[in-house]
Amino acid sequence: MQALTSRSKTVERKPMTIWERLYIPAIAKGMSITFGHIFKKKPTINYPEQTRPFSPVFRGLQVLNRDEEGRERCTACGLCAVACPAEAITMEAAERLPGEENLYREEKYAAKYEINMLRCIFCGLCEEACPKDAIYLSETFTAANYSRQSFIYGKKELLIPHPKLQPEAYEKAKGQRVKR
Amino acid sequence: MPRPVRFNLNPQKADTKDHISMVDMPDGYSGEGFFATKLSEVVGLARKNSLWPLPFATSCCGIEFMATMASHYDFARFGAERLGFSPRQCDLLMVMGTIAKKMGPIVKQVYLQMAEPRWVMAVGACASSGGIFDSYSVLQGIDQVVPVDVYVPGCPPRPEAILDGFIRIQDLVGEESLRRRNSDQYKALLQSYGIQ
Amino acid sequence: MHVTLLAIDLALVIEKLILIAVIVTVSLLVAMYETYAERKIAAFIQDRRGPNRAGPFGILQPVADGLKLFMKEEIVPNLSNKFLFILGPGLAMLTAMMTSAVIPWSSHIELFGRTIHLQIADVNIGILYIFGVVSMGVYGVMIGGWASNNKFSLLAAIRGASQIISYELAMGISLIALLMLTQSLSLKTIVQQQQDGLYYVAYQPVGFLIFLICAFAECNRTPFDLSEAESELNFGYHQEYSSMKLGFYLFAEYVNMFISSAVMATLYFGGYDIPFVNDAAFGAHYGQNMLAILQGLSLFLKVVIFIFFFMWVRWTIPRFRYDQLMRLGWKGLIPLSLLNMLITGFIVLLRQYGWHFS
Amino acid sequence: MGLTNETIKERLVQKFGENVSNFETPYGMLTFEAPVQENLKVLQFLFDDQELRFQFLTDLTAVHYPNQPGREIAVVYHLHNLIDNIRIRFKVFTTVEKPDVFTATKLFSSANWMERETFDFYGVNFVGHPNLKRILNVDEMDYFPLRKEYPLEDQTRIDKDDEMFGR
Amino acid sequence: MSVTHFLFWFLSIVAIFSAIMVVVSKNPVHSVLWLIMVFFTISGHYVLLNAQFLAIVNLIVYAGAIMVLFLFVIMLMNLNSDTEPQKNKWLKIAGVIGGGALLLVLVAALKNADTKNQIAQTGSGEIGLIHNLGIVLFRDYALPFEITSVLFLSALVGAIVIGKKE
Amino acid sequence: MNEHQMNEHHIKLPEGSIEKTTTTLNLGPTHPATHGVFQNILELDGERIVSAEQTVGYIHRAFEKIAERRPLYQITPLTDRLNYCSAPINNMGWHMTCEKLLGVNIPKRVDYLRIIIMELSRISDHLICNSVVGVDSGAYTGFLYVMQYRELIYEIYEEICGSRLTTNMGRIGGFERNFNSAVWEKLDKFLAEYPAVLTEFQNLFNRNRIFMERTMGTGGISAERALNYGFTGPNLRAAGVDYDVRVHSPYSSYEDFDFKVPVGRTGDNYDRFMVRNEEMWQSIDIINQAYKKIQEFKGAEAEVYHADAPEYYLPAKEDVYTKMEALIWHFKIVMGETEMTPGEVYHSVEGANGELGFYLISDGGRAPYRLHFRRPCFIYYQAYSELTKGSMLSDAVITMSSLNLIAGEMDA
Amino acid sequence: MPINYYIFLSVALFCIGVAGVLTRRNAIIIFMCIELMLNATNLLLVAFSKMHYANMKVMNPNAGIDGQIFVFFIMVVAAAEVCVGLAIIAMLYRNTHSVDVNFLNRLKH
Repeated sequence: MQALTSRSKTVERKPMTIWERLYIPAIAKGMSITFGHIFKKKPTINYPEQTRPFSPVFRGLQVLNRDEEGRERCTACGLCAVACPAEAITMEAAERLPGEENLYREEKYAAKYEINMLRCIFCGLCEEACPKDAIYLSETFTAANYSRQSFIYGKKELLIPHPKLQPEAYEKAKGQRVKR
Repeated sequence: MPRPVRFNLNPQKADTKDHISMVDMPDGYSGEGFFATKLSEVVGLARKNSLWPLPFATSCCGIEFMATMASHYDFARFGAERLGFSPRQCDLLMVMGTIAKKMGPIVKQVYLQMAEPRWVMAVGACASSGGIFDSYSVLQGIDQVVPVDVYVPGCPPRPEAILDGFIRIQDLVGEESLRRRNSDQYKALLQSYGIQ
Repeated sequence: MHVTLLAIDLALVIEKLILIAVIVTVSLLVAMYETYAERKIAAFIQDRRGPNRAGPFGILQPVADGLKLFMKEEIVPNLSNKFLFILGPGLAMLTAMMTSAVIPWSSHIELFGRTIHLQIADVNIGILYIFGVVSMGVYGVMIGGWASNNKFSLLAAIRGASQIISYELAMGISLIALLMLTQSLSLKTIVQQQQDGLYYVAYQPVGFLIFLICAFAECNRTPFDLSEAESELNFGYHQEYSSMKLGFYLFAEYVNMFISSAVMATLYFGGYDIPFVNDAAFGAHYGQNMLAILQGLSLFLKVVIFIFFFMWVRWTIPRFRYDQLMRLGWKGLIPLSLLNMLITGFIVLLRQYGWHFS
Repeated sequence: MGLTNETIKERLVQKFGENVSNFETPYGMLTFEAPVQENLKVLQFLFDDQELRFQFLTDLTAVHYPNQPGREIAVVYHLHNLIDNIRIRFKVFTTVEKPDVFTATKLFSSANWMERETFDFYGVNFVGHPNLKRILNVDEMDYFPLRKEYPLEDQTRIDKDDEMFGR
Repeated sequence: MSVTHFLFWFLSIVAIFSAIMVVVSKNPVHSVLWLIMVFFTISGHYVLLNAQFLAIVNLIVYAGAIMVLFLFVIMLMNLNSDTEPQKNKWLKIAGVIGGGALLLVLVAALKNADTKNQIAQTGSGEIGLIHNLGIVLFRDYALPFEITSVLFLSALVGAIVIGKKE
Repeated sequence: MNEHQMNEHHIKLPEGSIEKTTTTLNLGPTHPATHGVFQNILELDGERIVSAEQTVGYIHRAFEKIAERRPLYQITPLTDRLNYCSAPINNMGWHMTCEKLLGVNIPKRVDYLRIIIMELSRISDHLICNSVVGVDSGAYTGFLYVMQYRELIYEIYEEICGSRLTTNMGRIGGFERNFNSAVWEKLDKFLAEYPAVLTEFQNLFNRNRIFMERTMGTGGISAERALNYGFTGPNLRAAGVDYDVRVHSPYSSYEDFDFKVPVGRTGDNYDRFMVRNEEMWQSIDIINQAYKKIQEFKGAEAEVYHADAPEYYLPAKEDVYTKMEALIWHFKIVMGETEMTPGEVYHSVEGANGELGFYLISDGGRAPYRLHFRRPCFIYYQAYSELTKGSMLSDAVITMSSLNLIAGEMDA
Repeated sequence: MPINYYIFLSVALFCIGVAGVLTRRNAIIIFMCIELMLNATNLLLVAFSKMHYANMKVMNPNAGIDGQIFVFFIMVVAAAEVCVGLAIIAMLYRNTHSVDVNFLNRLKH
């Protein structure tokens, strides 16, 4: 086959020298490499006790957002459900009744909002699709569990702590952001 | 866009009580008795620290499992070493990745060849539920062919999530009574999958 | 000096029985902790931490494994020959343990007015005995692999058997060269000969190397682990085994490793001799029992070093292919050991005729 | 680079005349079609011709156009001339009732599995193929899943109505 | 009964039983294993007779090498009890009777031989030890020893030539 | 059964039938050597392979059918799962295909950012492949050494897109966010530390006689056969053909970079191994060049991370909340109702194991009319039986891993 | 031990071997029975050598050693014989797919 480009570079393929045919040198070299590693610092993370910081943009468990006054931001427009490639999101919209203005930010809200965490592929498209800053993915992964039912996360599991009513939990959920 | 909070504080708590139904006490007896309970506990402790996994890794999750085994996460810390592809020798079937309909019978076959006690962990969206692949060729969750003990969501789950699922399995193993595998519920469970 | 096998003396029987029990227990314990060491060394070599959750630093890991294996379901495949299937691991374990009989674990201790030799049997054919038992070791692999009624197992059994037989030859010939120097087959004598002068490894470096390589092959360790190559044959001959039968196979491998390390230490590295110390003088000063304990520890240390070496090699180099393995055995090691034997014989002859080096 | 889309077109027309038609160059790639019986002749010509030398089969697939009666299934070949570095696309159309196309396995070993895949998906019957059977799907499957009339999901599925919601 | 006697009887009974099992086992692999058992017991007898070198060589050569070869061949041919060729029942009985008759004749012939007071010395005697055997072997029997190596070589060549595929 | 019949039974065998002298060995689908899921039915004569028959499709997931139901931006999760070892290359390839169809012009800086990502994922893919060759030849340790540095690559991905393996990275028109300082720091760390590790890895294997003998002369293929079998990528280059999509049809400004195309001579496992190693070195080189070029951008240009294509690229979140026009675009894009150009387009990128092609037919609808992936693995795996014929069982295992077969890509 | 014991044991083993040769049709088993017979002889030889030794040791410390040397040579011959014999059986098996001696008697087929 003729050369197609002028950039080719043939890789090394020397025949073995007599020295190399003895097996010993390469083995000794390899063994010195592996022996050196015994004394190296181990990069292992002792997982349950130690954790590794996730990146600030990590796409983990979904969270439903509230605004500063603790009202749910979701208006049940359905864009997240449309954008979801796994079709894992379902919601039922409801009209806000008078007197619920402190609960919901817009006139419409999601009466039921469920994400099937087993279907979800954590692609982040729902977060991108949301025009109301109502859903985003947090820096934590979804915990494993024993039954399929427990993976249907409803509003109870998804909503963040109320900034006014549960300030400590809210602060905790904010976490200590490491300055980069 | 910065996120207002980083972690959700009310995720589902996994409780082994949801899963294992302990053998009901027979009438007139008060449980397994002290010695048997202690034995159960010790054996549970031994088993949970020596779960040899059979990685049934078909796709992406298998690559993430490699990361779990590798130096950064070191699966071996939990005693889960000696990955074997021989079902006879393994305790934990870790199904990682999409199981197509063509593959389904093979998963079942592998499960059947495993020696009791055996556990199954469905890692990743595809193995647990089919994930995005709601198509003509993909099995929608391996629990259609084998009973699953722990589901690990994520596509693929991070190594931390796989380890988390593994710890859930360990909890389960540690609490399991020695009698469970002979109980009628367990037999009924297997029966529902057409096993035995 | 040889102890007649049939001179029955009740105290001697009890003494030997206790010794056997102790040695078997120690071998099993060592094998148990070899599994732990294997995991830990692998972990350290691979920048990991290894098992650390069962007990402090994971030292209860082997116990957990053992208990789990005991409590696991026994599966005997339907089609296989049940008797042979069960016999296989038993044979493997038996032959692995039998070798320990002739190894001198230390000199003697004096207890209750008796002189107790820390060796089960000082037969004057010690090396031949080891050789005989090792040649028997192939049955565990063969029968287990065949009875599993599985093509992978069968392939592994055939690979393993032919490998062990082939490497036995080179091993034997390399030993002959050693025997020319020692002029005795008794391991105890060989150790005693090394107490004063140099270790035999200094006289027989090539022979030692060949013996070492063959020991790797006989123990089925990487790079000769073709019969249980997990990436090709999926654990090979013990693929169909579950529960404690599998445990026996795994244990047998580690016991084998322990025993062959002990043999190598005995033959080439002075056995229980404490290096750089005049043992006799030491014994005179501190008492025989103290000396015996230290000597036992010295042998143990040598064994540990060998075991570490076994593991170190395992986690470093790739394994051979079947034909390359055979080529190395037949075309590499056997001619080399023959040459070694001839040269040794030549030198021994020269020395007999009064010619000395320098 | 001497070879251009125009020269290829000229050579083809010169050789096959009316039989090659519908020349287009969408996004710079010469595309043309030929009658279904002629496909092997065209491929052979493209392969053997000293000037054209399209000796690398990049891709082979099919497309289903249910709205074009008589030309429902298009088999698309992507060919590559590695020396002059030029790609062409070549299509043949066939009917859905009798989707017989001559196999290119004699010319390209790589066509073997690609044709099997195409058969698996669209039921294109590659005449002369050494081993034309399903490759990706189970052998028992009795329809050609990528044809437009078949839905994405398996119709025999009963697990749709389990407790899993969302569909 | 001394320990020696006890061991002798034990080994003899095991030997005969195993030998019978070699003949009657349906499965060739079982036969091989029983034969190995016979070799072990015979080695035990050698040890009793203080022929230690022969005892161990018997194990190495027979149990360690020859029987492995047998096992190897059987495994390669995948012989088991199903593929075992069976002889006619009458022929079998004839075979057993033939063997038995031979036994009878030999026993009868040897019964009166003048061996009553002869004993085979067990437990002691230096001739079975490797040192003595070696000296005799390499001094008096040096030529036969060398000839055996030629025999081996020819056997090796023969086996390779026969075993080679065309 | 009388005597006569019995004799008959035994005499019958040899006369008529030619006895079978080979053994059938079923490798897979759960065999450790078939890392993903495929099955090889080997006919063995002793340890020699007489013939091999491959079965694929054990994780067929109907990508092409699913793609016909999804708007363009939702296809990225699918391409992620094609070759999951180097998901970003697939993502970028798909986005470039869409951009080609829609006629979006990409700024240079985005091109360079893409090149960094693509070369990183090429490294991570080759690294897995080569270390797995090591694992399959029995040396597990080298695998874990290099895996630590793959973890670094994953951290870089995570900083860019928030995910490790199936990244869903990039958007039509560019990236979803600019690279932050953590990315550059980690990239610096990677570039500084990785060469030493790669050298160490090579020292463990390259000149080790055991490894050389295991790989040299096994699984070889000539250039002609390789081309006929549709080999591309490192496997073709190992056979001696210097075909590289990055050089032949440069995309994403690869023409601005100076790099070599490593080729082998015999196409055997050793050549494949060496070509992959060399490609990793070249990739490091390319990343370094791209890094330099990116640092040359100044001012507003240095912040560009997506094309100016409001029809296809989602507007910034702040604008969505405040500006009506942005909200409309946002809705249109998410619902998949933007204008699609009808037409057909073939675009290929140099995937980690060959020419990864996207054949996209659009009829102007929301989703592709037809999307076909040219999946290199699928095409060259059919040569496996030819590659292994006459070699030994152990060679077959190594050949399988050195071909870098990714089941997800193969079975679509 | 009285030499009689050894004689009768050897004879018994030998006759079992003979019976085996006569009753079995599997060439390999027959071969094994021959080995059994050889071993019976070996045992007898060793016993005789020790008998000789017991009688003559005063005169000749090496009395009877020839018997053991003989056993050694028998083993050598047996090993060589097995080597060739098994090769022949394997070859016959390859050609005829049987190890049945009743079938193997037709050397041409």
